[in-house]
Amino acid sequence: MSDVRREELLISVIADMLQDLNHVAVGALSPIPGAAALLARARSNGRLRVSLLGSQTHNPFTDGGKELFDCAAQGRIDAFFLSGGQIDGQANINLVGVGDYPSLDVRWNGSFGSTYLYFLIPRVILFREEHTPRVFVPEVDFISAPGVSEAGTYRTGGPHALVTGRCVFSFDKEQRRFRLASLHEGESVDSIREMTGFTFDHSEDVPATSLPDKDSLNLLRGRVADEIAETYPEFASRVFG
Amino acid sequence: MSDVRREELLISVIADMLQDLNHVAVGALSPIPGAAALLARARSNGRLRVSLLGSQTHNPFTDGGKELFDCAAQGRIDAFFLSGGQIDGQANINLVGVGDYPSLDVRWNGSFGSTYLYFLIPRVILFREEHTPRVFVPEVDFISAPGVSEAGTYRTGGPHALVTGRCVFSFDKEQRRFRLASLHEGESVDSIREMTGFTFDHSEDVPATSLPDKDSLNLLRGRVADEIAETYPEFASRVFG
Amino acid sequence: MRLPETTTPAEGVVAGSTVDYSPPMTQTLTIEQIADAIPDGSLIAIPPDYSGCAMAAVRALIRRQARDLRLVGVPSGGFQADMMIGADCVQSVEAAAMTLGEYGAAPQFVAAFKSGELVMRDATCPAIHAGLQAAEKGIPFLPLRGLIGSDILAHRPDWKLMDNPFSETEDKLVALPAIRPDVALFHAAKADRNGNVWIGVRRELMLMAHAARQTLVTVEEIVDEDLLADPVIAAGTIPGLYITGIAVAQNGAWPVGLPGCYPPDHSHLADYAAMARTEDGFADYLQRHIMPVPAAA
Amino acid sequence: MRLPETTTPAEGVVAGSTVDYSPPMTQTLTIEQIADAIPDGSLIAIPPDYSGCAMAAVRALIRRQARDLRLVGVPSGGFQADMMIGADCVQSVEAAAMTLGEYGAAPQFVAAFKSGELVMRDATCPAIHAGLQAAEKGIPFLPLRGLIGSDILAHRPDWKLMDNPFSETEDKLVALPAIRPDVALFHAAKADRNGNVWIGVRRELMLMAHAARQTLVTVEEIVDEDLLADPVIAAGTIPGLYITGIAVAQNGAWPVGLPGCYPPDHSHLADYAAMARTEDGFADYLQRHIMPVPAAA
Repeated sequence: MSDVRREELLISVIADMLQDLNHVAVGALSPIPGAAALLARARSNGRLRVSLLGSQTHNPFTDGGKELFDCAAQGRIDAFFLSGGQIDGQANINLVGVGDYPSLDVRWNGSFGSTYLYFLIPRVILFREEHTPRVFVPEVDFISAPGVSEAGTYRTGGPHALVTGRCVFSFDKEQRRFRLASLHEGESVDSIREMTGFTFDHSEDVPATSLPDKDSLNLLRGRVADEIAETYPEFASRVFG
Repeated sequence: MSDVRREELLISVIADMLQDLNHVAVGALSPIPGAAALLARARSNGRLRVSLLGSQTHNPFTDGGKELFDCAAQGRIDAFFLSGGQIDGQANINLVGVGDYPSLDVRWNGSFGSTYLYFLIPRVILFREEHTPRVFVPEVDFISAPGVSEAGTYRTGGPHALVTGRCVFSFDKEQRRFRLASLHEGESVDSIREMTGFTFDHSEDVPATSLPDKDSLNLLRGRVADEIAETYPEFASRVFG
Repeated sequence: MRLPETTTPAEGVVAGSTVDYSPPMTQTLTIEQIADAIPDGSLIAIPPDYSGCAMAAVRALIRRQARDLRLVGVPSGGFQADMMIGADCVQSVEAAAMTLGEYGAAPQFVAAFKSGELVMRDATCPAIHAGLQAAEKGIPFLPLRGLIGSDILAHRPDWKLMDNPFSETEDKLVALPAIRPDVALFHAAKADRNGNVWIGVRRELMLMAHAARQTLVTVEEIVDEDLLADPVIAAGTIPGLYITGIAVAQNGAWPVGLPGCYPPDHSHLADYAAMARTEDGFADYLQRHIMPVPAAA
Repeated sequence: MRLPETTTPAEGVVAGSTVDYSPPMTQTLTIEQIADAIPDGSLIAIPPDYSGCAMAAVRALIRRQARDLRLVGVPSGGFQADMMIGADCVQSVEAAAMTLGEYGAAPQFVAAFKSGELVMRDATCPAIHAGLQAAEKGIPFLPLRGLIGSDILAHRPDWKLMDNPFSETEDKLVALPAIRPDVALFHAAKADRNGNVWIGVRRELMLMAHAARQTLVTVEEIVDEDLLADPVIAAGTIPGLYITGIAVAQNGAWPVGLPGCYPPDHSHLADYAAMARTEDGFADYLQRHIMPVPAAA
């Protein structure tokens, strides 16, 4: 794997989760999910639409700040990305801070649209590169958006997977638990358990995270690198040179 | 009055009701109210805004069909015009038809925005040139929009006056009745009573409807005639030559 | 890696909620394909005569003998609705009014209404807009002021009086249910190869597209440049995301005209208004102006 | 003839309803007059850093020592909010987030939040938009999906759970009360002499203007042509009807930049983010970049 960069692996893993979809939206300041969406588009034979917020050329919205949210509520967005300063084992995410709200010990930026989009976009992919017990906690201090809802709550969307710098989890909505789906190079079930504050399911034999194939790597380093550079020039030059 | 046309009188009467306002809107197919609003604007020293629906140059709306209604609900429209196939003594208006709905004897176009705007625009001027008992009825067959509402109903607007081809009524919201305010040339309280299906109040001495003064006539036949011709060319050429 | 779907449908979904808007890429169609893409019984949102009417597509719908269409006038219906009603394509109309404007009453509508063949759901303009906005926002209803005490409200059992949850004293509003058209159908000046459609200030067309499951558009032309690339043009453009299919129809809004492009054909409209007053006259209009298949563009 | 007003206020008006939006003609102001037109304690809607921020007017507000402002970030707050918070102008913030974007946390916000001096009403983007849309429609609230089960909702006693009146089974929605700003404040590329302001695709600025009682705008230039006369330009224009006052401020969005006109001043923004991390650093920034009155344009 020495010739595949960590970022390229993450992009490839996420892109694989976006096949067969019609429309993926990506929030601001999200270069890896953005590149993953563009890679999935490059492989989709023109099927996939990608909306990158903050992009001049990949942002299709013309009805102001509300349009992304209305579009999600209309069911027109198949996948989106969220993250969290804390994420717990029920896929609750916390973007507000550490401690007892409102007298927090640490204050983060805030929840943005997560409190809404998590409910309405069928395939929300949680992405957080830092995989440590301070991020992946048993229970978040503040629920910016809940991972699961009580029966009877209108909810057409929710968590699909959690991609980290160490592994990939899928999320089982019935069990309300993460399940270890694959391990990045150098990781084991034990190493993941040690760095994860919540408990999770896993099979006896957890596969390694697939590396991007040659065609994908070529697309990624060529067309996708060019496309993502429009929105994230520093990221593109650092990763793709 | 031989040198003042009937249309000019009506325009002048209505324009007098629009002084001191900030914003008057006028619906489609309303040349006389439109000309009245433009005359009031010409006399307002640049204070009055006029929005003519259906006009290319006097229609300021850029947010689609809903904007007029939102604008009214925001309280940004001071005066508007409505009419009715029937209008009764409580200022209820009927734009739907004659008979028992839905099996009507006569079907008219429909209520358009009246069911909403009548509640939300402070000074709604009812304008109907035909002044006969079939128009001004004791009770409308269908209430497209009610003239008055029960206490507790949110209502910031309603009827201000009724201008006809024979006279002007003011509307008393407390009494829920029209009051004869002035008589056009050739009319008397008796002639109005004969042609009006609803009862109304009047003083012993009802004044004649004021004719436009010379300045107003000049403005009307000059600047206003030119302005209204943009939206109503046939009307302008017929009335102003 | 493709993860398995752990649950289908998603846990917690309220039964009956439909989420079927997910947009495939915009298709380029012919006028006849536009008509074929609108099944009998569809709820169709159409603009008023002064906005952008897909008259050529309406004629194709009549030629394919569409039936049981449920029209929503946004907010009123005009020539296109009257023609479809006269040609027996229409089961119901929801609109704030039905009118030919300066040409008077809509005669085929009035005839169908009085015969009882047509279900008319009389509304008021802002209620139609509010219903579409509710669909645009993915909410079941929007509350609105006004309306209370009218016979419009009295004859709409599908509209509900509700209490303002923020008022300590009694304060009623009317809750208007979302209007989710199966199809929004309109005509515009131009589209591009990504399915973006320029509509300028005619934002009711954008609202219709946001609210509808499918949006079918006819345009004067399809241009090569990306309409979203120029920020001035983009401001009046519906993204292709919302557009299901586009057909080129030059002069496609004839005879009602397209604001900014060409005016109404006044003498033709006056002819229609006169002919449509009788069954024979309307049949004659149909044979002369609607049934002949136009030459391909 | 002027008829007497028969009743004041109108019969049937619910007590407490305020209708004070009726628009006088747009005034041309200076930056300092814009600041003077915003009273202490005002509820001010401001756009995010990537939309159109009236930075020059914000500096004037700080210079006039505005106090107790209640900010609404539409939907988040950035540099302008952080500067006003640091300069003690702000009593509360309602926003989906407070952030300097790629420059990290908003340090003066974080300090004021942790000290308890600042009231933070944590929200989520669509709830802010919905509150403004409720004001735009003149309704007391808008219902919204999502939110249920979040601690955002749990800490917003002003948001109410309500039943969907159209559902036979239990179906809860969240009712968001209307947000009616006293002032919407933003910067745009151009205005005309009738008070029309071109904002292109930045429709959240139009929503702010529709929702607010007063809208104060700074622009790069005032042009002679009527922005509503050209249908292409008109599609991205807020009518003067909604605009209370306009001041020319060339480079008025500096340092956050104005999309389509000039980029962010990255090194200045990085300097601010670093300096604002300490009280001394922020005081230094204030003295160097905010307190000096700019030369008149």
